[in-house]
Amino acid sequence: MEQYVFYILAAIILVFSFLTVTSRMILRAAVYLLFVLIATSGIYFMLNYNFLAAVQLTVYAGGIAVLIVFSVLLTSQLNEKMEQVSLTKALAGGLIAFAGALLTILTIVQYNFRPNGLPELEPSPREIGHAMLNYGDNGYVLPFEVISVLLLAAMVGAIIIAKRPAKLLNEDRTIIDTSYPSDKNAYTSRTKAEIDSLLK
Amino acid sequence: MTMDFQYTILIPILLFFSFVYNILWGRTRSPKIAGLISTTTILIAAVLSYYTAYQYFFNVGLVNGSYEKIIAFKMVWLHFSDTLVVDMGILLDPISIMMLVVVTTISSMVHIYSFGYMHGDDGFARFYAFLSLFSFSMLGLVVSSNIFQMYIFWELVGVSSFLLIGYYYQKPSAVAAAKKAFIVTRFADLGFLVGILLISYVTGSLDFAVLTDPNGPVMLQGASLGFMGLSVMTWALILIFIGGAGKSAMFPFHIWLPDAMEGPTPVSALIHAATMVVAGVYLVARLFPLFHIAAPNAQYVVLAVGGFTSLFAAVIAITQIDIKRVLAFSTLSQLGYMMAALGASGYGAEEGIGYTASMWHLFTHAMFKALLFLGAGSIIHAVHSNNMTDMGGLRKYMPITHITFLIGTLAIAGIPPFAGFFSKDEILVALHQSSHFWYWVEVITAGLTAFYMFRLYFNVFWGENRHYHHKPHESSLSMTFPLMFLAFMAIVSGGFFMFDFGAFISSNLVPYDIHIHWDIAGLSIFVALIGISLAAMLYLKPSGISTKMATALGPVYKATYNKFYFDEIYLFVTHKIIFNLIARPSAWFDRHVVDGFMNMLAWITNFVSGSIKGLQSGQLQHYAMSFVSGAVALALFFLYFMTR
Amino acid sequence: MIDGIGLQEILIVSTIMFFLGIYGFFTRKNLITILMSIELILNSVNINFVAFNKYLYPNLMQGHFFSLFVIAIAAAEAAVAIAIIIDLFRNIKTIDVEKVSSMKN
Amino acid sequence: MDILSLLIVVPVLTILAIAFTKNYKQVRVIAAIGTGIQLFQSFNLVWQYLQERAAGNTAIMVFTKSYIWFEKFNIKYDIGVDGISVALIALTGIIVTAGVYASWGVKEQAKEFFIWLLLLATGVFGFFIAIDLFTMFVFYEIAVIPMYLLIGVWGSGKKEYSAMKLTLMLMGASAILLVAIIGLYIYSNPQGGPLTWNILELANVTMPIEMQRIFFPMAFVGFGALGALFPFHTWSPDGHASAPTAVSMLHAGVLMKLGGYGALRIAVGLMPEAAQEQAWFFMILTAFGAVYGAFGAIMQTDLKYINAYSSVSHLAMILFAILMFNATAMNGAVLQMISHGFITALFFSLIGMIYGRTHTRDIYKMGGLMKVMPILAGTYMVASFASLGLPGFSAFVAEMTIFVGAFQHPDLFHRVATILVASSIVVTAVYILRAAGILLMGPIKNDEFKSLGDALWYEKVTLIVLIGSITVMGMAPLWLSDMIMKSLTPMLQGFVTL
Repeated sequence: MEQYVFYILAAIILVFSFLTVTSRMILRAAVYLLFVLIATSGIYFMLNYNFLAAVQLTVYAGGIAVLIVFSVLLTSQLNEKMEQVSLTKALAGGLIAFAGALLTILTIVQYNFRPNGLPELEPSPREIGHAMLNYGDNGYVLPFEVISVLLLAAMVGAIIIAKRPAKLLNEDRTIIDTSYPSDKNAYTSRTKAEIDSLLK
Repeated sequence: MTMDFQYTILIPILLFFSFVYNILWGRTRSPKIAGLISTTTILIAAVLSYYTAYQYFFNVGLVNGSYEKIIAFKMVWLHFSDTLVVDMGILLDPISIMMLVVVTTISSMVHIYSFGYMHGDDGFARFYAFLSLFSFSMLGLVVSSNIFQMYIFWELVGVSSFLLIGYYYQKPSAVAAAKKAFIVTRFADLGFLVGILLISYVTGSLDFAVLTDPNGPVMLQGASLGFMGLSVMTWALILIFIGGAGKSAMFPFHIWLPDAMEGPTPVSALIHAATMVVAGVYLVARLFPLFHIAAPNAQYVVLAVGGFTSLFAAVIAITQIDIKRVLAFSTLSQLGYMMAALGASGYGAEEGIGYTASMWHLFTHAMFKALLFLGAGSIIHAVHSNNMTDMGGLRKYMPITHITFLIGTLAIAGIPPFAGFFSKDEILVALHQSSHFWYWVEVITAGLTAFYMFRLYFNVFWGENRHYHHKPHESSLSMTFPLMFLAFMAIVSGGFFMFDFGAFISSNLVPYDIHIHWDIAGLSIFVALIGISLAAMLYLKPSGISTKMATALGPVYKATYNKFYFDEIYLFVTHKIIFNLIARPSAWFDRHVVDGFMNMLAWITNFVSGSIKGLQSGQLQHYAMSFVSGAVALALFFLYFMTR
Repeated sequence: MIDGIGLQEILIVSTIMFFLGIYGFFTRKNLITILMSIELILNSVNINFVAFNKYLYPNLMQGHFFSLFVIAIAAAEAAVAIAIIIDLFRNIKTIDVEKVSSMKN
Repeated sequence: MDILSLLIVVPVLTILAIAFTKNYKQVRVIAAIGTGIQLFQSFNLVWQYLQERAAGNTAIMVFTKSYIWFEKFNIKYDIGVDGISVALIALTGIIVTAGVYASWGVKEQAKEFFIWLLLLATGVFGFFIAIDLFTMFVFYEIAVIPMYLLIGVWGSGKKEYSAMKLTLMLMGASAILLVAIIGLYIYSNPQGGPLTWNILELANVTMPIEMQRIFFPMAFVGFGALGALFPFHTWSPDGHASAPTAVSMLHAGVLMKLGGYGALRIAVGLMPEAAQEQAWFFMILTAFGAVYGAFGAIMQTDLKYINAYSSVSHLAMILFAILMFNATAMNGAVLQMISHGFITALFFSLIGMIYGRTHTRDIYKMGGLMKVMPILAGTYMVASFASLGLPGFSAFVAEMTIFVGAFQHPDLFHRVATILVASSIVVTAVYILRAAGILLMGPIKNDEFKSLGDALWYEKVTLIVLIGSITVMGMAPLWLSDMIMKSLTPMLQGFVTL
């Protein structure tokens, strides 16, 4: 039974992963990503890591995915299809990805994994909390603190970046060469037309 | 008896100071002062030269039957190596003393003359400065004790000549003539220089005392080594003669001299008639023992070039109408005589008559040719034209100029008792002894000389009276005095020294008696008289015969008038061949091939960097692709190739 | 442990997911979609951590905690990245990665 | 402080003083004072040197000092001078002084200009006093680098292109040179033991001939490129044409001499066997270069190009003479370095002054300048005569010494090449007189030129200093020639007897 559930989850993950990276509608891609993330949490559930699965659902599927959807809404025309990926690029990327995947899978298949066979540990949220704030063996207080500082920094950074006023919106300033003295054409290979098209 | 001649150093040095003063301060002071300083110094130099001549010939006199070579002063100027030393010295021997006298005399006269001739000219001070420079260099040249010293002053007279020809620097033709003179002589000087190098290599010495010692080892050195059938010494001397030929405007370097007449007339008299142009003759005379003993072939070259030039120039002179050019070609012709005489001379007292004759002719020629040029200057000053077609009947207006000019003309034509007769006679004697072919060439030339000189004389002073803008008048005393003085010299320098010149100058320094060979002299007088009467017939009274003859001769006349197109040939060679076929391509080659190669390297670098710059596109995805593919490739490599 | 499913199956799934993310990273032009690809990659890594922990070292918790931290970092990263993207969009009206090259030149 | 180090310290102090000035007037006064002291020091050095020799000091280098500054590779601040370097130091002192007066009119960014100029001078002085190869190389680079800025910023015409070309070619050459120097260092002690950069010690070491064959051409080309060795000379016409006056003067007058000096002292001096073996090849290049440069100059219309090509021709003679391996020719080479330094500096300063007035360097646009500016034109005439090797000026002495020396070579091929090189003096006369004739003589072509003024006081200082040097050296060359000759003798012992 569990076996089939896993296969279903795996299929969801793979199919929607594929759609995420190929869909030309950006909002759909975001939704497909959400499905992948949810399916992943399903795998965590199956592995009996319930807390992790919950975190995955709340933070990833709930937070990040929503964040992405938001930013999509802020920056993109929703009913507009993204332009077709150029064939060479798709081929090159596909080839490299395929080669990498093939190599990795071959290695995985050939490798003989040996479990250590010790009794399984089923972490309860309580134990996890203890381990998180423990500074002895199997304690993770240091990474925990580091992560909290990182989160703080990220938060501050995100706010500052997002709050910065738009620098150039008037037409006579170029987007590229604000720091150069006078002759902008001397320093950039862009034509006026290109710059204009960028400004549009 | 020895004598202290150290004071002779003053002769050139004074002039040098005069030059320095005039060039630095002359412009800002009154021009009179510049002229006075120059003239005074040259007069002092002249007096010192006469005194030296007197002391040398009469007080020191003969030692063991011959004149001594006295080194009056010597100072090391530069060490090339232990043996090759350039000295600055003063060598006194008969010919250098004679040259001292000639140069200072003519130069003094020209200095005085120029007071009148150059009066009111803008560059009066500059003119006198250059005259001083020239006199300094020329005197330095004649007293050289070292062949390299001679080369140094040789170049300096060249540059003074350049400066004086280009004196009217705003006139393009004068500038062109100056450049031409300098470059042609410089080209010839290259021969001189290479000759000096060869001599220094073969003999290891630059000192005249060593080089001209007839019993010294030098005479044998270099005889054995050969190149193209001639010994190295022969080559060296031919090259040195090329230098001399350049300065003396021998064929084929003659082209600069007629153009050099663009300079002021006193300059033509001083430099391009009397002194500088004889430097080549003097050089050959200075090295005469070497020519005669070590390289007879080279001496024959001297004879041939001299003989040919004298005839060639005389032929051209017949057709010229610019009076200064006629005189220039006659100078060429007379220089040819001197060269030919040296070429024909033997070594020794009696055999060396050609040597004596050449020097004697140098002396007399300096006097009468300076006279003729200064007379021409006087005429030009009065008429404001150089062309004899603008002149005629001037004898009435300018009596002194007329008489002195006539004396000069008679002297050059070789009519006794004027100076030219005696010296030319000795030259013909020498040629008669040596080579009949060149003897006859020179006899014909003597006739031509008489003809073209009297053509000039009759055209200017007789013939029909032209219409002048204002009435010509006799020149001032400062100009006529030198004329009279030189006319006096043109009379006495021949006959007066008649039986004495050999007593002063001979090829081996041993005095001997010379006497007139009436058989030869008679012929030359006869030929000269024919020339004169022919000229009188054609030009004394206006007649159409000469123009008829010119038209009858047609192309020959035209070719002669155009100096046989030598200028055009040279122009073709320099402009078409050297400029267009060598210089322009090499400039192009440098800019496009050599520099192009360097630019190509730069371009390749630029191109390559431009191409690889694409790799650094700044596109994250490109980097990521490279990174991942690299990682995959590495993994592949380590997993499947390293392990097996 | 999932019955009937070995470690290798899970790893294969995560590998494919990983390289799909890589493919997306290579080919996408829109910055947000690139961000999504990165999330895919991080997610696949998380699965790996968890799977290894569960199958090979069931008595330990390292993989589990690593996954937690990765999730936290991913959240932070997403926040900052989206802030940058929005700022960029406000400034130059595009989030096309090929056109955002003002650091160049 | 010893007498030699002061030669570096004074310009550095001058630079520091200039850094604290407020306007261009202060700058140039301080620069003039600094270079004045430097000039005095240079002459004093010559005097002290002659005293030292007169007192019987027969060491190869005198006033030697040695401080180690990079112990690991035994790099020392080794200084010392012999007759050759003393003469070149005097040359540098004179030209730097003249250069400062020639750039009296620089007002834009004067502070930076003089700082770079003096830094360049510092490098040159350092190069001439150093006898440690590495230290020498460092000073060499110090001298070359400011060139880029001086041309690129204060130049005219295609200045960026020229500056870049000059710098790249010289840097390329110095890269090759560095390899050769390191080669010399590595093979400096065949028996094992400590290695050395010191020229005096290296002179006593015989490098294996196979190695010499590799390193000699590198060193010769490396220095030769700076000395305008054909075909590595093409930076020079462009560079000179674009450079400001004082920079052209310093560059052609002094910096290019570094090439000849290095080729003499390092390439030929330290690797004599290979030098003799390969001389024929470089001799062809240099002999060709001498004639070719002269022909190249005939067709130029830009005054600076004429002079640059003339430099190519004259500098080729230096390298040519160095390859003759006899004392006279080498003496001539050193004399030519000095002489050409003065003459070309004079030329470039005159061209700068004329250009400053007429705003053109095309000779066909000018004419009759003699009438308008007699002093400048007269000086130009003097410079022309000096350049075409007229007696009484320095070039004559130098060229004749080269020709006479080279012609004493026993090999016929060498003598024929000498004649070829000597023939270039005729071509020189052609292009020099052509330029002078068109420029100075004839009618005045442009009415605007009639109002132009003659030389100003500071320009006269430049001209008098340079003409004085040229004529003094041209009229009384004996002491200089002998001083150099004595210093060449120890170097020549390295050669196989010819």
